[in-house]
Amino acid sequence: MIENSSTTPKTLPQPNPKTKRISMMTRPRLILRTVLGGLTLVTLYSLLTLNTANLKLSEAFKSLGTNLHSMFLQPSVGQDSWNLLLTALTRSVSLAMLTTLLGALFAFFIAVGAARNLSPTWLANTIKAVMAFIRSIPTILWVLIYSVTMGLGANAAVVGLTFHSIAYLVKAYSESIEETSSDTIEALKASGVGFWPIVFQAILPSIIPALLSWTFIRFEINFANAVAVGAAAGADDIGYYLFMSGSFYSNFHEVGLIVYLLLGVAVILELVSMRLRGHYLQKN
Amino acid sequence: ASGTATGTKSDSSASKDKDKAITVVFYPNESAKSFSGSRDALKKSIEKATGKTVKLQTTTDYNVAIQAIASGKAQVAYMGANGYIQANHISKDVQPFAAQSDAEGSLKKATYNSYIMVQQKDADKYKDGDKYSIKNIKGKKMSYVSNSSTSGFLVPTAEIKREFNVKDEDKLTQNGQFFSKVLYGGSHQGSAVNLLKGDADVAAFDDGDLMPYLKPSEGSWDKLGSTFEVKDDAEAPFTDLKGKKVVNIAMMPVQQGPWVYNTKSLSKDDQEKIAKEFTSKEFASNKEIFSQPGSKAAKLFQRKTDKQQLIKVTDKWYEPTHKLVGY
Amino acid sequence: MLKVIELDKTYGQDKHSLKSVNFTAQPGEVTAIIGPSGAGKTTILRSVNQLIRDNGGQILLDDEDIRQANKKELRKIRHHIGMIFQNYNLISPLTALENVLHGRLGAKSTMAGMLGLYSNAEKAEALELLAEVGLKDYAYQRCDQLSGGQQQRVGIARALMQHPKMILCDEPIASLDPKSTRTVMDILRRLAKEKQLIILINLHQIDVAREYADHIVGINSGAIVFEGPSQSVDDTVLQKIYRQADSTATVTANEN
Amino acid sequence: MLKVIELDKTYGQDKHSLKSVNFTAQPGEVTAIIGPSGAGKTTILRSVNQLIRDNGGQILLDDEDIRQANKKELRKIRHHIGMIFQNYNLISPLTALENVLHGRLGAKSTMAGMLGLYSNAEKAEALELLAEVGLKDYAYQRCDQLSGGQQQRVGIARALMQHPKMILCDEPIASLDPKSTRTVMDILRRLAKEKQLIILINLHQIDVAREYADHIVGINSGAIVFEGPSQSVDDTVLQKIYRQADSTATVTANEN
Amino acid sequence: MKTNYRSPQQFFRQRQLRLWVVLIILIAIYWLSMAIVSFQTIPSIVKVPAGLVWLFKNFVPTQRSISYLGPILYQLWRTLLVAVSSTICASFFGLIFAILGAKTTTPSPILRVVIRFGASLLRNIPVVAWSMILLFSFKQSDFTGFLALFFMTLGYLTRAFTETIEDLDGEKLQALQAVGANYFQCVFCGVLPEVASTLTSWVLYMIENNLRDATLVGILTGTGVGFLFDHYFKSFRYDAAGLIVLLIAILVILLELSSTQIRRAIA
Ligand SMILES: Nc1ncnc2c1ncn2[C@@H]1O[C@H](COP(=O)(O)OP(=O)(O)OP(=O)(O)O)[C@@H](O)[C@H]1O
Ligand SMILES: Nc1ncnc2c1ncn2[C@@H]1O[C@H](COP(=O)(O)OP(=O)(O)OP(=O)(O)O)[C@@H](O)[C@H]1O
Ligand SMILES: [Mg+2]
Ligand SMILES: [Mg+2]
Repeated sequence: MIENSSTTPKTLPQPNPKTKRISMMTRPRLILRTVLGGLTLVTLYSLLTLNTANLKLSEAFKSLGTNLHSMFLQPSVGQDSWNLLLTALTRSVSLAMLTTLLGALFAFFIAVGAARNLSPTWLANTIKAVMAFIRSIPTILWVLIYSVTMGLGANAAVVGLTFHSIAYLVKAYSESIEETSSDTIEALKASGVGFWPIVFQAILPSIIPALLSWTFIRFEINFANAVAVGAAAGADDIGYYLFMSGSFYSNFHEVGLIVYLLLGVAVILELVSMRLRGHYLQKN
Repeated sequence: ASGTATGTKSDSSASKDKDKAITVVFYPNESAKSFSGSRDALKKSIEKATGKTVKLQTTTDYNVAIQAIASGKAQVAYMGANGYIQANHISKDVQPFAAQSDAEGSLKKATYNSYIMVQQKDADKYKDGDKYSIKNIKGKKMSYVSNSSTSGFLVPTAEIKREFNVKDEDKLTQNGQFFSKVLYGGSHQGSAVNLLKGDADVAAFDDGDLMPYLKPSEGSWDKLGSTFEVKDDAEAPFTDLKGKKVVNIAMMPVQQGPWVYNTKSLSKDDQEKIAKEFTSKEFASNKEIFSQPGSKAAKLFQRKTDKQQLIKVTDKWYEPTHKLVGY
Repeated sequence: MLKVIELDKTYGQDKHSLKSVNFTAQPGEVTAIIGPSGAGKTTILRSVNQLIRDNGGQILLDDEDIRQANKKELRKIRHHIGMIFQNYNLISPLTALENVLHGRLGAKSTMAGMLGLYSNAEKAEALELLAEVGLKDYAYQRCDQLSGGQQQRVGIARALMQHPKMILCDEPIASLDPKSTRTVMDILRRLAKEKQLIILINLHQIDVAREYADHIVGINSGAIVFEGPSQSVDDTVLQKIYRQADSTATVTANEN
Repeated sequence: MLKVIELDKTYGQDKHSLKSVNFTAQPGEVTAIIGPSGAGKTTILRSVNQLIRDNGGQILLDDEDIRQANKKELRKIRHHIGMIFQNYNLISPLTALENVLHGRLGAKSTMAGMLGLYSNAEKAEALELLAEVGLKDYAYQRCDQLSGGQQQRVGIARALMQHPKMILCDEPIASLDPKSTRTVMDILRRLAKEKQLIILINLHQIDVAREYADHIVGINSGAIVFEGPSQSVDDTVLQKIYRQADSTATVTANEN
Repeated sequence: MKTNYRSPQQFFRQRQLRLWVVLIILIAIYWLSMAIVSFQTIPSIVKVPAGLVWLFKNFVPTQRSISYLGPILYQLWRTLLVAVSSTICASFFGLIFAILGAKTTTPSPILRVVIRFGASLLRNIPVVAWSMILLFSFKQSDFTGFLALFFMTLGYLTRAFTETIEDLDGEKLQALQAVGANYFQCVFCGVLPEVASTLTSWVLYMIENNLRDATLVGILTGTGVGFLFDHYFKSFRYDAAGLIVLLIAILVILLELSSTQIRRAIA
């Protein structure tokens, strides 16, 4: 029923339109559908076998309502003070800044090595595999490692978090680099320009909007990570208060307030990123 | 000769460390919460005692805290009993020097309570004669706090292991082995909520964390078989659970967590100075660190009587917890 | 003088794209390579500055064989060969001026190149070249805001900035409208004469080739089938060059 | 018959792009609109099928004013107007066949269209149309694997699939090489004759316009400056149409 | 942009000035952040290799850890299932939101703002808050883990899909409009086929991502390889924890490889 068409048109069935059913399936389409279908099947299977702990949905949603209510409609500073929380928030933002800036700096140079249109395939593949490996080591482990080797504190937090930042950005940056047209690169190569000048004079200006966009996404993730595990390294940031009010006091009101603070930062971030992106894109 | 040579060498590098700031690490276990006021006062008094600058470090990760004190990157720490045993296991340099005394100012009852509780309506099922026991909890749904908690995990599992003579702790933590289902509440409150909502049949948690939400309606916090009721003014997540009752079918004393130092990275001199300062009467009357009798202000330590204070302890005193952990 | 001798190129195992190609291009002249699609025009051009490595032969630029150059020498040689592309291949977010200055990058140290440090003299020269191609007023415009013809002229200025001995053009007017086509071809012809450059240019438009080129090389299926002055290109020659299924139609069409 | 009467269009506040445009296009004829860049050629074409809303005038297709149609009627009318673009605008990951079938979307229910349910007859017709434009063997090829000329022919087949009364072409050959240009223009001319379509086509290439169009409309700065049979387009007319800074050069150049 | 400069010198001076301003701002931000959290750049970077050594010393799987392989593999499988199903469900809703929220295809600009804001909200609620919101209401189960991953993934995919759709050439949609197709037809016959391969690679990436996030979510679910990791980690069985990390890494790399293959096959 399904007729595959390979890229050589000669092998195509000669359609006899009036009698035979005309199929429009092609090989890539078939693969795409197989993949999606397979994933859907896996999804169905896992949804059906999902352990729901005899959940009564009506009850669950009712309790969800109460919890959300006390979290988001009655936020309060709890046992901590505004002063304390805001200072801690600043520390979290600073952590995210540091990890993002460091990550972006290192990632750019590594990404040049990981881009297929600039580097030999073996190097690009090796770097990509190493980065995938780094990404699969949980952040908390990185933080542990560095709080043991250099003591608790911001140093450990920043270094621990920067690993994932680099690994993620290398993937993103190198894909952006791979998207720059090879013709443009070739144009400079043809006039005898060396490797690094090409990277800085040709590739960098062309991909700045993409870099900006990725870096801001990562900033957002870094901020979330700083909150989630920065406190574990003893960076004494807002994550500590979130952890305390959440895991130790189950104080929904304070958690609500902290979530509001975090969302506030996220919104500001999104606005800044939209402005900057707009600034660059409008010139196109 | 070479041994002494390396010895002096490591000594000199260690002494260089010793001149530097003293790092104090807090892991927020059941007994040490986030009281920045108390922490600052602590810092001041250590600085006063040693004449050195003190750096306070908080961490939310159990492993990080233990590795920090065990590796000597931190010199002083306040930990739960279980955490201390782990740190001591990794490095014998970690030694306890002070813990909170009982109301009499002694170590005799320097404990708080960990419970195994069930809902009141099911309580009869757990009666062995006219006394409550945990004999019937096998095959039930169990809720712990988290697997790093002393009172919400270590002590209850030890009790169960003893009662049922189970060797492998992993049996108690996996679904469908000893228990039909194992839950983790994430916090003491969470574990209690698991029980109150009926998601778990049996739950473990401690007294201090539930006091704001539960009140003994029969018996008291110190009596086995007491009944506890959710207070009328209980906050979320207990708001929907008002009036529900639970019964403790087992009550285990948990040793107060110790203050420890790393004897390698903290000079003898400083060790003595800090220990002396902490166990002094003046220290216990510091209003920033101890909430004074009758006062409601939340501080790092609660003081029920004037006699209560920090008191000197050694590794030996933690023998019972050593036994529980198995090393 | 550029002399290509017995140049051979096979893609992959046995796809013969160039077979013993021989031709010459003189300074001061525009040499056009014409031929049907897939004949090997692009392949020749890219072999000349070794963007693709050929399989044998000689490419003599002023009697020096480009093919013998090592990597560093090659960069130096390339610096003296300008190249102009069908799709301009400018760095679009940069200004025309900066793109022209890119022509100097090959002559700079890595560091200066990376940071884009140009001397005042270079900047002045770039402006002058832009004026020369009629883009004085557009020097500070982003390249993606220029029309195709303007972009192509920036490309020419960039090539000139290299102080080239030779300029290679791969279908430089394919994406241009008739007006821009004339402007660009006029400039190229003028430059060849004025600066005594070797200009080698791939073209599809036979009429343009006949009007602007001094010397024409015809290629079909990787082999040179004609070489001579543009006046001598007549219908028989064209039929030989475009000898293919419906080549006659194409050729006569362009004769209108 | 398409009759455009007093069509007006201003972009933004006062940028007058079309000023009282009047012209007619007959079925069975190719009508070419020529004029310098920015004259308003694209604006006219897009107004005709109301992809942009004009500011006044009438557009009568078979005496029915397209401008009066409501949204639903407009969809119906558009369904009978094919459009061909400079950049083809095919859905690139889809096969040629599917892109051609898109021509039927306007005639289908939302649901059937969404799910791409086409009858066998439609599929057979699409294949036939592909054969008609010489792409029989490429029906199952992804569009981005086709050459420019081939893609443009898919675009034509898509337009034909609409059973159009009229086909609008916005510089359909600008990105094509000479050979593909001829193929595409030949097909368009043949279709106009055979199916009695109105073919309205924006062109930059004057020679192509003169060769293929029956009727020529010249536009400059938003105003029609010439309308008449293609034979009557001579140098004076062209100078009028391309009246601008250096238009004379351009025009005579194309006269060679 | 100003297009008239008196001389190239002036132009380049302005260029350089802008570059310097940006650089100085970045450096200032960096210094300020360093001061706020008291971070020391050089001493920290110097210690990076020491940390890697520590990692390999402590977390290399040992003979003993092999005995845990059985439960680990089983939980890894469960986690993969949750990662896949949450991603697929999230991508289904994410696609709908993205179509409604992308500049080129949105039916109303207000909806666009609402969706953008909503997605940002989902992305930025911290894990601890998710765990509180969900754990107390939905109990500890696979389903809760599924929900947490679902919401976080939904936030990311909505954003990613929106940007992909916005990058699409608007003229192609006009071509379908010109044919007389209506909104839904334009979306299904035009937008979706065009973005399918990009979206697929995003979906595959998010599966990989969710697999890694399982460590966080494991605490919510009380099952899965993430929980097991937490368990071994907290009971100081680093070799077993290391084995889990290794297995996850292998799975992630396999996923990335097959993702590349699939992308190439459907491109
Ligand atoms: N990278 C490549 N790999 C394999 N074969 C190639 C490659 N590049 C070109 N070819 C083949 O080499 C031959 C010559 O190609 P070339 O691009 O030089 O032709 P051309 O004359 O420039 O054509 P056009 O006018 O279409 O640009 C063609 O048959 C082409 O298919
Ligand atoms: N969206 C728009 N907004 C404002 N002005 C526009 C817009 N589109 C076109 N114009 C202006 O309207 C005029 C006519 O443009 P149009 O695109 O119709 O010209 P054209 O004849 O098609 O030119 P070309 O040959 O370059 O395609 C031009 O001056 C152009 O700048
Ligand atoms: Mg070519
Ligand atoms: Mg136009």
